[in-house]
Amino acid sequence: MAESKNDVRIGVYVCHCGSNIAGTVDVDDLTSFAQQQGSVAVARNYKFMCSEPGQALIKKDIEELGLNRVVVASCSPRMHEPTFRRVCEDANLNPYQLDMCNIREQCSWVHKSGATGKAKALVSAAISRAYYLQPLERREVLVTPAVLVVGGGIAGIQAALKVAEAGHKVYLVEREPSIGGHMIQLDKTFPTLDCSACILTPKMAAVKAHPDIELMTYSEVVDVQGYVGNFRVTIRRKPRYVDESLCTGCGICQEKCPWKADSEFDCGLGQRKAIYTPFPQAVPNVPVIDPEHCVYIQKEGKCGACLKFCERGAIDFTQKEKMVDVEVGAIIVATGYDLMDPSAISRLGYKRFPNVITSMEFERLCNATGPTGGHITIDGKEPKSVAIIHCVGSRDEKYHTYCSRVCCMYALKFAHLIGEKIEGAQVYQFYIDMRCYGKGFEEFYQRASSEAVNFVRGRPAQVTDFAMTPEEKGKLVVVCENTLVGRPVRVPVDMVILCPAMEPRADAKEVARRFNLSQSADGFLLEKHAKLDPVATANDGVFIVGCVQGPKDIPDTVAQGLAGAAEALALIEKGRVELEAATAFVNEAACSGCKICVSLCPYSAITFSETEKLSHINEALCKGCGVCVAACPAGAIVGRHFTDQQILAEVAALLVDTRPATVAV
Amino acid sequence: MAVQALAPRSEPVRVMKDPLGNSFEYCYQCGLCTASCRTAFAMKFTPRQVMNLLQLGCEDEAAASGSGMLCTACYSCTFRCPRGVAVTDMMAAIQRLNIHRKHADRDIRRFYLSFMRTVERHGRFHEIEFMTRYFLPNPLLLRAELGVGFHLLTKGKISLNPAGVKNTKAMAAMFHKAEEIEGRL
Amino acid sequence: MSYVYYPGCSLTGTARECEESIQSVMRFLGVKWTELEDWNCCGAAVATGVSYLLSLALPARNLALSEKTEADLVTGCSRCYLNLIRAQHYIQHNANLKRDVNAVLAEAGIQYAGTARLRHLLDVIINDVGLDTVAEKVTQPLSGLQVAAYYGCCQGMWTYAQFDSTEDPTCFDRLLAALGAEVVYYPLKQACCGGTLSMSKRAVGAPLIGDLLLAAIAVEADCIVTACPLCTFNLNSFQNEAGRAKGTKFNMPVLFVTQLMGLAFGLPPKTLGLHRNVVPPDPVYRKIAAGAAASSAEAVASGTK
Amino acid sequence: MVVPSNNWEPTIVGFLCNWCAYQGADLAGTSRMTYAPNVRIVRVMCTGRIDPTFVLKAFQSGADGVIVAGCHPGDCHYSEGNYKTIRRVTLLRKLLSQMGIDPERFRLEWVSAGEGAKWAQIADEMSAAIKAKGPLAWWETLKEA
Repeated sequence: MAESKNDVRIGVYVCHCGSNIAGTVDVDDLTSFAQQQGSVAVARNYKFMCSEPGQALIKKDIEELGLNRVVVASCSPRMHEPTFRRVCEDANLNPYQLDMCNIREQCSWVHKSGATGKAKALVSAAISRAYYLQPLERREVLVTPAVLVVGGGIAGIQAALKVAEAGHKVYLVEREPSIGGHMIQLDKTFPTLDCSACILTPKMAAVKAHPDIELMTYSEVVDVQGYVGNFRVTIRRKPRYVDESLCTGCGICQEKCPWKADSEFDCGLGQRKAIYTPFPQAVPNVPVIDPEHCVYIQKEGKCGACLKFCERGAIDFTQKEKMVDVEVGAIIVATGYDLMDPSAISRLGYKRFPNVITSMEFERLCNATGPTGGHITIDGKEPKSVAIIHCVGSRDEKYHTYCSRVCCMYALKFAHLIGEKIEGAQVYQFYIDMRCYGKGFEEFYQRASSEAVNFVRGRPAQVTDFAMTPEEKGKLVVVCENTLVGRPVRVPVDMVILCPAMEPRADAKEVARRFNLSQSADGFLLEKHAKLDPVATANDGVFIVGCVQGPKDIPDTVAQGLAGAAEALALIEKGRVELEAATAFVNEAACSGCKICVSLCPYSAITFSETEKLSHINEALCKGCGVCVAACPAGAIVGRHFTDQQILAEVAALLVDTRPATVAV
Repeated sequence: MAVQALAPRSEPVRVMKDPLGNSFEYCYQCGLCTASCRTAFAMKFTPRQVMNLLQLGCEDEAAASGSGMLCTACYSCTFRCPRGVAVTDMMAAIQRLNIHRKHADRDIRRFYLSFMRTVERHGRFHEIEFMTRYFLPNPLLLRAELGVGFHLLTKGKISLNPAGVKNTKAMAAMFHKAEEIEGRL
Repeated sequence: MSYVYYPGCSLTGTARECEESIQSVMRFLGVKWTELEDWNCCGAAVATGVSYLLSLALPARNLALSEKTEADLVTGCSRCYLNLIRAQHYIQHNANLKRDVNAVLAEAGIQYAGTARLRHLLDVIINDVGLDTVAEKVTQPLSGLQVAAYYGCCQGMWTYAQFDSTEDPTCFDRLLAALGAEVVYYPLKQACCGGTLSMSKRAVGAPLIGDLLLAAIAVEADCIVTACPLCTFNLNSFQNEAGRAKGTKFNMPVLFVTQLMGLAFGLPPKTLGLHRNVVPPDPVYRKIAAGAAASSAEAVASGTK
Repeated sequence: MVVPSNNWEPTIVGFLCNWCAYQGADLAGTSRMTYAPNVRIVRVMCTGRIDPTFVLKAFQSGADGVIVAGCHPGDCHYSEGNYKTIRRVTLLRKLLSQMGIDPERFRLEWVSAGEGAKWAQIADEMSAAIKAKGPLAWWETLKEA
């Protein structure tokens, strides 16, 4: 280091954060403690260091007192490191000469006593580290002007359309044969009761028609390499056995195919053929062949009805799985949710009694394109009384602690639809709390309340076919407490609709790993900040929108889709992205050529030169994890911004109060 | 009707803080416990209402209702509770309050205490001794049991002199120690 | 595998028929055990209502005694099992409780370490002996006999949690099917029988028993098979009272699980305590005999073909 | 020999990775969970950066215990840094026993960004465990040697 000891001038800034820090930590004591530390030129405290006057304070000191290191003791660096780095830059100080000391999230907020003592140790550590901080150079690279959207539900559709509207290339990848997601399965949407398909299909068609959107259905992302601005994504395209470029969507193949299977789209309530489009408005309107049920595939060449009847010759049994690589600057993950299988709660009788169904099954029964043509019937019988059980698997620590947010509202919608379709039907809502928090929701609740719906406040324990009275014979009996009266009740009905929890996709963990994201405790993917950064993630350039982040209704999902598009567009429109400055480099004089580092690097950023017998680090590829730094037996690799010197000084100072004063370490 | 002021919340009895699950504070009044309970129909306050009374500090009112005495400890409520409340243990706690604070119907109270007394004396249940203790103060009770008693006797299912534990003194000492540690509620 | 057997108070008294059948059947299956030396009452359903500490210390004494033997502690009574496992569980999760319980046990000169291995009779039969072995030993298949498998309450909740599903256990069904019986769908298989309320609060207890019997009749069961001595006692002893509560008359045979197993193994009814059942199991005998006759007739018929 | 006073509190150094454990600790803060103030955190980008000398330095400088906390195996922000940590920690434990430090004074934990409660629990448990063990005062040992 060129600076001599006297050249280092550190400014320490202790933030009160209102009473968030000052309420627990004695900020005056902390400031005078900081003032006494070596090389500290100035120590101050202020109500809100991140405010304009707070920032100005630091700027002024840098300029007037010639500070060349800044320590801000405030919130987590994850909150305001960018803010204070900018302050340094504005005052012509290299932003990497700043150290943040976390005395809020990891001190004042979590300790009732002993917070000031701990804060002193943390500040002393930060000062010691700051002493060794060095200016780093920020590098920029160009951003690939294309976006990958993963998941073709309403969130992904909305994001893809918006990015494409701005004139950028979008790759939209969907696992199923058609886009549309859960929303296309719904009948009506609350609280306005507009038809779900009617409002969604125009958007689906727009996706298909847009020249900048490359739609890849029946496909999955299998690998993601690279970093913000420059991702390289590998997509597996499963064989459809139908040539998309030749198929006209005439449907003759489906008509002629003799083999049937349960329709996934209709939740198994209806059937489809072995060659099928999941629903009439599918996008793309190109069928797929389900190899498990196709006799041509299973029995090597027997059948072939579709082959015979397709005039365009679009059927192609020679298709194989294909891997496609695309390059994008940003990724929007919109993989949605799964509906919980309520058979896990066996006492509610799902799968034991055919007339106990899930909410999604009811959506299909109610829908004019559904298996019953929109007639609410099971085995041809129309129910005269229906129980709707809320919170199945939600708000229950045995299953999911969270509230699924949409069930109260769609349960009200169901009651309305049943009332509309079945004359004189009795509907019972078994609820715990009615949560009607959105725009127009309470009004809808009011409307539904006037429509002869019976509200029973209580969580049912059981759906049974054991009749205790003649009225219960042949019925399903919902066993519950009417908690508002404080009396156990038995309600005999003809049909029970369960409102199962919206839960993380079964493969949420793999998705999180593939895109280098985290999951929150409930299993949904974790956003960067719950309030202020709701679609960004810890992995720069990857955004999460819709129910992959947590249960949401359609308006919220759409809003998030648009937010994800805005984030991706901001990145692409800027055209450049800053790379990690805290990379590693090899001190060639010390390198012994042992090659240990080469195999350790997860980014293959280290190469070994056989002629020089030295390792080299490609800093464009280095992410600064420091694995090689810790592993180098010669200590020849330096990890910028987290050097051995910096960390060891930090550790020693962190513990300065734990030893008797006489002990020199 | 007079509006009753709620009692200030007191420190709940120690044993309600159960190690297995959450205490009644966690209850959010969904009523799944009541719905799972086979005897709730006969209770003055359903299990859910008992949790609410405990939350509001009205444990005496909960105990006096006798609802706890109808709990069969089948554990359905505890196993199902979506908030992990150890409902069965809460019900047992008000059962104890009911018995020790003498809210209970004298016969039921005697049923519990006679049972425990025979166990204290012999280390095991002793039918004849229990029956003597239970029925003697109120022979009317016996009339209802004649049918069952007849069967039991004729089918050879009541032993007149069952075995007990070897060291009955040590058993009694255990009972005393428990009372010393716990105190009576 | 070595076992010590904890009979509990009911099995040595009011549920003597259960005990007799357990011993006969387990001997027949070749399971050897010794009785837990100097066992005491587990506190039944009563101790929790009198003393929290005793409700744990009483079963803990038995657990501590079994620890000395280093064998698996087996019990055939669901209430005993419940109390034992509850004590084990609570003490394991709370150091203060363990201290208090051991202070009580110290009065009897013993300590509970927490190493006891507790097993339910059904667990031993199904998982140690095995259903294949059980099926092999059947000499008198129960074909044609329609049985309602009544799991009982704490059975379903605590016991089955250890080796089967909590909410929807099936092991009992599988055991009875291995005997050749036809297990009918029994909607109240896990509904509580009312426990001691049959005695302490007859007006509440009797209708509960009535529902269990009505449900068995509704599904055309020839008998109810139980896995708990208290359920067996309640369902057998209070059919008159239950009948009055429900405005009907009941005569439903109720057999303890090992009683039915014994019949399928061809053991004499007397060794299974069947003569002590309050409701005589004669219809069950007749059904088994009819089933046997039918199947031998079938065998003859297929032989002549 | 350092004789602990009655109100002696242990000091523990936590090396937390930036992406999971450090965020988890932040979450404990935003959720206002309360835990023992004995753990002092050093942020590193990845637990793979942790050189065993950092841990020794901490003990030498007066720490009574050290926690290394990172992403769950398989969830590493840098793909596999934490696997390298696992390997390194095995050696480190041996080294610690050779140096006369009870290896239980060192812990490796996995804390995801969503596991604020887990972090608080670990901090409490570790503080209690180290408090029970008493002061390490390794510098004394070093002085004697």
